Amino acid sequence: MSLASDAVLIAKKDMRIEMRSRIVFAQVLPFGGIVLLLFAFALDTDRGVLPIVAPGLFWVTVTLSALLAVSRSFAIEAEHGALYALRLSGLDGAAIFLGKAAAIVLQLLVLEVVLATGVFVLYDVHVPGEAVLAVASVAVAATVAIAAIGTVYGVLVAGIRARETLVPLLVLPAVTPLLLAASRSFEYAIDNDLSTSLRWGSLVGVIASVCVMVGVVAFGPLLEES
Amino acid sequence: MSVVRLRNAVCLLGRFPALAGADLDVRAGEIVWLSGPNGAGKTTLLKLLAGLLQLHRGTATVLGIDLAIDRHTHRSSLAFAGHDTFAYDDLSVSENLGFAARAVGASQDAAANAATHFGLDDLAAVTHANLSAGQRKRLALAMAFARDADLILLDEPHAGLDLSGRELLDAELVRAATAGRTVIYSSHETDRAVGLNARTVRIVGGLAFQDALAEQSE
Amino acid sequence: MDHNWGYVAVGYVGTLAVLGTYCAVLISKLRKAPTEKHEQR
Amino acid sequence: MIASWLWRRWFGILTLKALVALAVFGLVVAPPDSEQGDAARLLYVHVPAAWIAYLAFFVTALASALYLWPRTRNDSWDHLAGASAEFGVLCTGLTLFLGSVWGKPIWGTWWQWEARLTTTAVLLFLYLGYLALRRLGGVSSQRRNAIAALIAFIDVPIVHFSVSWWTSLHQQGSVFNDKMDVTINDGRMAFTLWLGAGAFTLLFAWCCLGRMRLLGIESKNSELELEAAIAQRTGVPS
Repeated sequence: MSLASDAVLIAKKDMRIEMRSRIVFAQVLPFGGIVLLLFAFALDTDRGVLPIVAPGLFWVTVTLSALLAVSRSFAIEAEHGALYALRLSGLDGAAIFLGKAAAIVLQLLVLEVVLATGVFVLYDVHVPGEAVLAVASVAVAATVAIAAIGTVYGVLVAGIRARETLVPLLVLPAVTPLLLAASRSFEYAIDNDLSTSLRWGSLVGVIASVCVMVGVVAFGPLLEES
Repeated sequence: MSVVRLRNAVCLLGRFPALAGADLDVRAGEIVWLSGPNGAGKTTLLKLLAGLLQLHRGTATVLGIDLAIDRHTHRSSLAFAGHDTFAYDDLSVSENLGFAARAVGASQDAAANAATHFGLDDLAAVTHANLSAGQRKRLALAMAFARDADLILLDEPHAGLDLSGRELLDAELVRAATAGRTVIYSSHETDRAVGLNARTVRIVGGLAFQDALAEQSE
Repeated sequence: MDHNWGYVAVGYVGTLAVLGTYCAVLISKLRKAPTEKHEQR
Repeated sequence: MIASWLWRRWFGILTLKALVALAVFGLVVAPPDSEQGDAARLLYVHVPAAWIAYLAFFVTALASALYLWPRTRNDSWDHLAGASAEFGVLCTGLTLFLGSVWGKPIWGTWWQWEARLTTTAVLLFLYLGYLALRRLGGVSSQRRNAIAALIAFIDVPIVHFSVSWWTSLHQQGSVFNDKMDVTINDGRMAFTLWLGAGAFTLLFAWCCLGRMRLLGIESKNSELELEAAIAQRTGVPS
């Protein structure tokens, strides 16, 4: 079997489990929503501040939700020892990585659409029409990067006790450059400065490709140590 | 032909020598029963043979592959069922079987046959979470047997199975052995081994004590 | 410029405290470690 | 390959002398800066600490790579990676502390979202995570830890680049003097800075060797414990 079809097999399996259990959609999505609300409370109802900081708050919310999605993605593998079966299956580590990351990307994209709607309504943000495409593609690239980083660290700690507390400590510093770039790109897009937005967007793209490459190389060996 | 050859194999769980210098020889087509008290090292031995644990010291050759160097290559020719079912709670019996078969490159026919052999046909649409312990065991065994493997490693496969389940399992074990496959299983059920004509290896204190008769015949 | 000496003092003393503590712990652990006994055995 | 106890005592004394000399030169011999006055004396510890922080993380990555490479696989590399990362985190924290203490009189604030400062702060958390991972151990944790160290190291230039791009875009119009650079126009200042770099490098080497020795003893002891555990386990077969 090829790398792509193996990755699709894993991604389909994860998505099917999600469609049955609805853990991410029924638990992580509301979590993201309440975080958006809490930010508004924390910054008071000073409506002048919220539109300015909205891109950063959006990406922080996505990152926090992504931590939960990653932990869920590896919880289903750990529950009845399925990681052993994956190791024994002979599937390429790269395929397993791509499949699991792809499933997380899909889940996060759905979550982002809902959260973005929330940001428009609650934070009074306007995205200029011509910037929508740029914002969407940067969002996809950033989501790929977050999912890739999360998947690598997820398998890194899969065999360790106290993994729930370790994942955030490992993932959050690693995603800081991404958060920075994606937030700036969104900010400039909202300010209708498309060229600066796309410069930051291309940095997001570069980071995403590095993260995917690291995952493809490192996931297999890390799976062995889990 | 020797399928398994262990010499002075030491395998650690943390800092504990779960296997403390075990010697073991298994020939092709044999059914080997690992007996012994809890904590003797049976599970560790099976996991070591599957390449899931690192060999700390000694030598281990499985299906002609030196496990100290390569813990991957032989995996494509072995089946393993452990205490965990390796299944996903939210997937049904047929989905779990289908995924397991695809992941190891086996055909869907093989998965369907394995389901039939373990009496799972009526449960195809039931999710793993809703199965009883015995039904989960059958599913785990069917997932292992769906693979066309030369070496079948089973950790307490009889535990939790009812009488009909045990008979289905034993029939599969005999069939596998007559087809030239090698079976190594651990069990606390003394009476099952007799019907299988299995060779007994006692595991005690991290060491393997092979059947005296078998050693003489070597 | 006199008031700057306060910051300088805090910086140097802080550095000394951090590095000194680390080295002190390291030395005491090395002293306690039963190396030679094992090596002779 | 680990140096003898005698050599390290001699080495330790040399390190101590260098550090004392640094304090004397930094606090007394070097003249105050023409613009910053005596606050510039923090340069002689701040810059060496930052230099060692980066060097230490480089050494961690190098040792991890050497551990992963099958031909050079040796537990000593794993020990070096851990020892170096530990001292690196210490120096990163120290760099941030000294930067803060220096920033207060010069910028008028404890913290400035300045590129090097921000990068260093992210690095601190990146490697705190690595140390937390190391603490947990596990059956075959060395390979896992080595991979984690390499991933963290790949992140360093990405963090640095994005942070400096960010700060350079935002700092125009800053009310603060965003330069912490001191003009080194005096031979005594230059010498003190080099002395600082040298003394900290010596200290880094000494601490790494000591920590490696400690880790080596620990792993040797656990090997002996394993021997005893095997004897105990196999000595009483029923």
